[in-house]
Amino acid sequence: MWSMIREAGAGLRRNLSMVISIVLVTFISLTFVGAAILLQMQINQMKNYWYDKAQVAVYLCTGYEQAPLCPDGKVTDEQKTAIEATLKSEELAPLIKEYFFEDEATAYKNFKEQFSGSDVATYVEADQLGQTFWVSLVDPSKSEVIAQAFSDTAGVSSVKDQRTYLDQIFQVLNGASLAAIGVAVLMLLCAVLLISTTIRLSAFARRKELGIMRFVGASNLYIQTPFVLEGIASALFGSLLAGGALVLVVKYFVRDYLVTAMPYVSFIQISDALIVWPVIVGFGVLLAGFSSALAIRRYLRV
Amino acid sequence: MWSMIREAGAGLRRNLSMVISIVLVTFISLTFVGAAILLQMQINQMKNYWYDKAQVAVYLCTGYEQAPLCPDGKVTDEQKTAIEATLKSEELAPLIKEYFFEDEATAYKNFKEQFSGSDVATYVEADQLGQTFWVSLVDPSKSEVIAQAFSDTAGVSSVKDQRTYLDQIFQVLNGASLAAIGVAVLMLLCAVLLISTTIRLSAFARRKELGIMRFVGASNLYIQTPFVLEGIASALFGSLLAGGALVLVVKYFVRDYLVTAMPYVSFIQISDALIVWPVIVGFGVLLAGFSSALAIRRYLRV
Amino acid sequence: MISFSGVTKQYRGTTKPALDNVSLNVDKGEFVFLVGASGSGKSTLLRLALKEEKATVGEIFILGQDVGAISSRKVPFYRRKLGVVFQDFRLLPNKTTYQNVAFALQATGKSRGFIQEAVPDVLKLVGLTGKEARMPHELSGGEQQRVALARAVVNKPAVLLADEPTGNLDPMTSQGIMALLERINAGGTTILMATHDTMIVDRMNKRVVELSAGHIVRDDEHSTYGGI
Amino acid sequence: MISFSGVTKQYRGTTKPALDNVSLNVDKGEFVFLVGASGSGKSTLLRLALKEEKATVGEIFILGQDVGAISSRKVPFYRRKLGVVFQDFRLLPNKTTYQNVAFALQATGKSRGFIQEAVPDVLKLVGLTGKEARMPHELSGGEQQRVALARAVVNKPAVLLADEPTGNLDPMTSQGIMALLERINAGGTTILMATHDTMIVDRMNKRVVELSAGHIVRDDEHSTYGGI
Ligand SMILES: Nc1ncnc2c1ncn2[C@@H]1O[C@H](COP(=O)(O)OP(=O)(O)OP(=O)(O)O)[C@@H](O)[C@H]1O
Ligand SMILES: Nc1ncnc2c1ncn2[C@@H]1O[C@H](COP(=O)(O)OP(=O)(O)OP(=O)(O)O)[C@@H](O)[C@H]1O
Ligand SMILES: [Mg+2]
Ligand SMILES: [Mg+2]
Repeated sequence: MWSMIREAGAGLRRNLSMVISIVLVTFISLTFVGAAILLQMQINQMKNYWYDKAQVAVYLCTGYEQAPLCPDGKVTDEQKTAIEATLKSEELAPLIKEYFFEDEATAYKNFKEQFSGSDVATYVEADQLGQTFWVSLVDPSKSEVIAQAFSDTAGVSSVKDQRTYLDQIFQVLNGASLAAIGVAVLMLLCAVLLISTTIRLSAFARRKELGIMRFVGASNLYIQTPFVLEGIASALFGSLLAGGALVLVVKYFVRDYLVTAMPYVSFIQISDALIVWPVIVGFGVLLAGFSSALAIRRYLRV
Repeated sequence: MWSMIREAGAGLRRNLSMVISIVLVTFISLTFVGAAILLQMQINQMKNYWYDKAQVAVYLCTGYEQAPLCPDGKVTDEQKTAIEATLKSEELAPLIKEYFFEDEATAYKNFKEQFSGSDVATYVEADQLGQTFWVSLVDPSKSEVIAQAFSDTAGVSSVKDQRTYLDQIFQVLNGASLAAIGVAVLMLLCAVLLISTTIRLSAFARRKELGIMRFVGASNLYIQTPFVLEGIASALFGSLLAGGALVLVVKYFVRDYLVTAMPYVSFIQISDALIVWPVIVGFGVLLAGFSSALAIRRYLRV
Repeated sequence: MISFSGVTKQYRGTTKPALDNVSLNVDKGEFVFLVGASGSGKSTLLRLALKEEKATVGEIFILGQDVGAISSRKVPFYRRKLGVVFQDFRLLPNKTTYQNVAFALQATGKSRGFIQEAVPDVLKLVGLTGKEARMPHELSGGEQQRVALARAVVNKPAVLLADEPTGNLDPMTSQGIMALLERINAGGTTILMATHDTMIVDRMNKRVVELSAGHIVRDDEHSTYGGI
Repeated sequence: MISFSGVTKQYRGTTKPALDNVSLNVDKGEFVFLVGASGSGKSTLLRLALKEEKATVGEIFILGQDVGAISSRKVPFYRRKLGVVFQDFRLLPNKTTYQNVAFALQATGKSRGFIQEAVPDVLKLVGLTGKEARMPHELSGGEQQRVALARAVVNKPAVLLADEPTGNLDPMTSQGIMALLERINAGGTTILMATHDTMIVDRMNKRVVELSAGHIVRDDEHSTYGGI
């Protein structure tokens, strides 16, 4: 076993520039694989945090709306009672998990918090924000029903499903992770090609020794193991680097920068990156093992 | 010449998996180089568009401000005259290129345009936005002076330099282009290593022929050119792909998606990507030419 | 021990078979010379016995095993039962005498303890005691071939295949190698040796099988190179 | 034409010089045999003349040029003035007779028109007219050496260096190659030929320079291999 590791080490030194290339390519490819995984984790995190909390807002008229929305001005108490009755109606009640009423004061408090530091906060007054029924649905994807139910109701200015905002963000994040996967797939293809070329070069350099091994009856496993180890070792180094890079990105970019810049968004933790690290390393090692085993098997088949 | 191109083609076929790797690695690396260039172009575009237009806003009191800002309520005409006098004073006048006064109606119109489609637009009324002195400075980095001059002036709610918003965006974009350059540098290093390894493999496969060339007195140029062509050809293909990828990204992501999603930002054009294309291809070809020339020279030196 | 029946071998891309309907039986403990002009098929016959090549037609039984039927996974285990020596020694240039022999045992998975016992024994057998630490280039041709022989017999194979083992050696040195082979044969190992060397065949007075263009044209007990 | 004065060549990593203080003068139009045991330094002397290796000590003047002083950039231009033939022909296996000869001209930047004139001429000189389209493996050894000779002389070099050009050929075929070399020599080309072949040296009755362990031990006009 020890002699096999030594053989593998000698092989790596022989093809140094190839090995550096493999390390770099696996590093980049697995970093992108990891980035894609982390982006998906981020999406899930945001979904968990926001998606189920995402409610349908039934905005009531404030009196400040543009012409066609609220012809009767500010919502009256009768209108409010009617709206609440609709929410409790046979038609809608089974769809609704719960709803609550937000009055103007609470809305203003939330708004101030959300936009603190922005100019908008200084322009807006409590009575402009108006009152809202926040509706949580049993099946959050059925928001259309609520929108239709209140489309012509007096005193309702508009119905908004918060999920539509989130879906846009998720779309962008999904696009980014697809792009990362695209780069990763190309680079992984490249890594496989490089690993198999390196293994063949290594086998070619040792062809005399391999010939001797074969006629003294060395088993295929004994012959092939150093080559597979060689492939794995170079990929291992690249994948360790990739995992490290991801942890650093999460630490310095996500936790230190983004978390400060966007305090209201829930971001992935360093612990998430630490989970991804072994996944990536395992993936890189498996990939390298398979491609070098395949390459050496094809080379040694006579 | 023709025979040299044929030799180069034969060399490429011989090391197909290496050539594919080179194509992929140059493709990825130059795509990232190009992305970094395009990000810088985008930053410049935004700087050109916004940075010189960026003004210092002297917001006058609307009467809606929070407690400590405007103890006297809405700005009075006398206060306005005093403020304008300060702007024209000996102290400030030499620093100011020009200034203009924006009244409530204009501000409301601009605000509506900027936030059309957003909920905020429905909350805000004309008299809330208030009046503003927009000040263009001779040296836009000297906004501190204005801020100090009006720090205690009655009727002024706040002084804001628009550039502070922009600088944040630029910082993020710069960070992204640095990351792209980082990936690109690693991949370019990888490309150089792969090109020189491939050239050496190619020379090794043709060592007999090279020996014959040398004793019949073929010039070094004649011997080396096919190898350099070989290196260039594989990198050329990768860099053409990279240029194409950038044009597609600019067309479908920037022009079709971002321009619609952020109509108020000025984005780079497809023509910018078309300028970057030849730059990238030239860069890739030069890099490949140099690294293969170096590799073959070192290999042929006895 | 070794039995070829109706064996034909045609290399891909050639028109004439290298071996043509060859049948041959070698009993346990025999010493057989394989002679014939260059290209007559001697090496091909040995290569088939080693399962380095597959016979096109015919059956080969060695040590009771149907060589054609051995799966490629089992080939290494089969080869461990054979010893092989070549004209060009095939030693690893960067390993000492001791390591070259030990290497064959390591590669077949023998324990360290076994190796430490077996290698000095076999080096003593071939007369290389004291030269364990020499590299191949520090040995004469005859000594290198002794190392190769030591490697071939360290596993105590029942059959030894030798392809012109004296081809690169001068007559005096060849003599020494032949004496060694005779000793190994006397120990019970069946030996099949291809050679060009008239003198050796004539002196040894063993069974001689002559090939010509892939056919066996002569098979005599206690014969000489040219004799009938 | 060719002048070695006090030339010593010691290969790196060796203890004994391959050539030791060799001085030799060859005049224009001469035909000189270089003989000597294997390892005596014949090939080394030719390699120095070709500037494939650099002399450790001493000066070499060929065609009026100080070979040691030629910059590596100028070496190809120097080599174009020499013709070279080797024992193993060194033809490109995937090129026809015509292409093998034309290749040498292309590689030295000759025009297409010149190549189309010169190649058939030289092939006629070496007696290969009609075999222009054959690949090397479709030619006999003697014919392959003729192709190599054609390639060596197509540039009309003033000096032809030959390293055992008949080493791989049977006596009959060698005869033909020697006749050809004599014809080329008669055309004014100076020939320096290393050989082992006693018969050829004896028949030709030319100047013979004998090397032994890197020293010139004999230099006789109109001599034979063993003669004094
Ligand atoms: N791998 C191969 N592919 C094609 N033909 C081969 C191969 N090996 C041998 N041959 C051919 O098979 C024939 C027998 O070759 P073999 O090597 O068995 O002869 P040999 O008796 O060992 O000759 P020698 O005395 O020169 O070693 C020859 O014609 C040879 O050219
Ligand atoms: N590249 C080399 N490196 C080290 N030693 C060398 C090299 N080439 C030749 N020698 C040594 O130099 C000496 C002279 O070799 P050379 O090839 O000139 O002999 P030769 O007369 O041509 O022999 P032959 O008749 O076998 O061709 C020999 O001892 C040889 O081992
Ligand atoms: Mg043979
Ligand atoms: Mg020689």
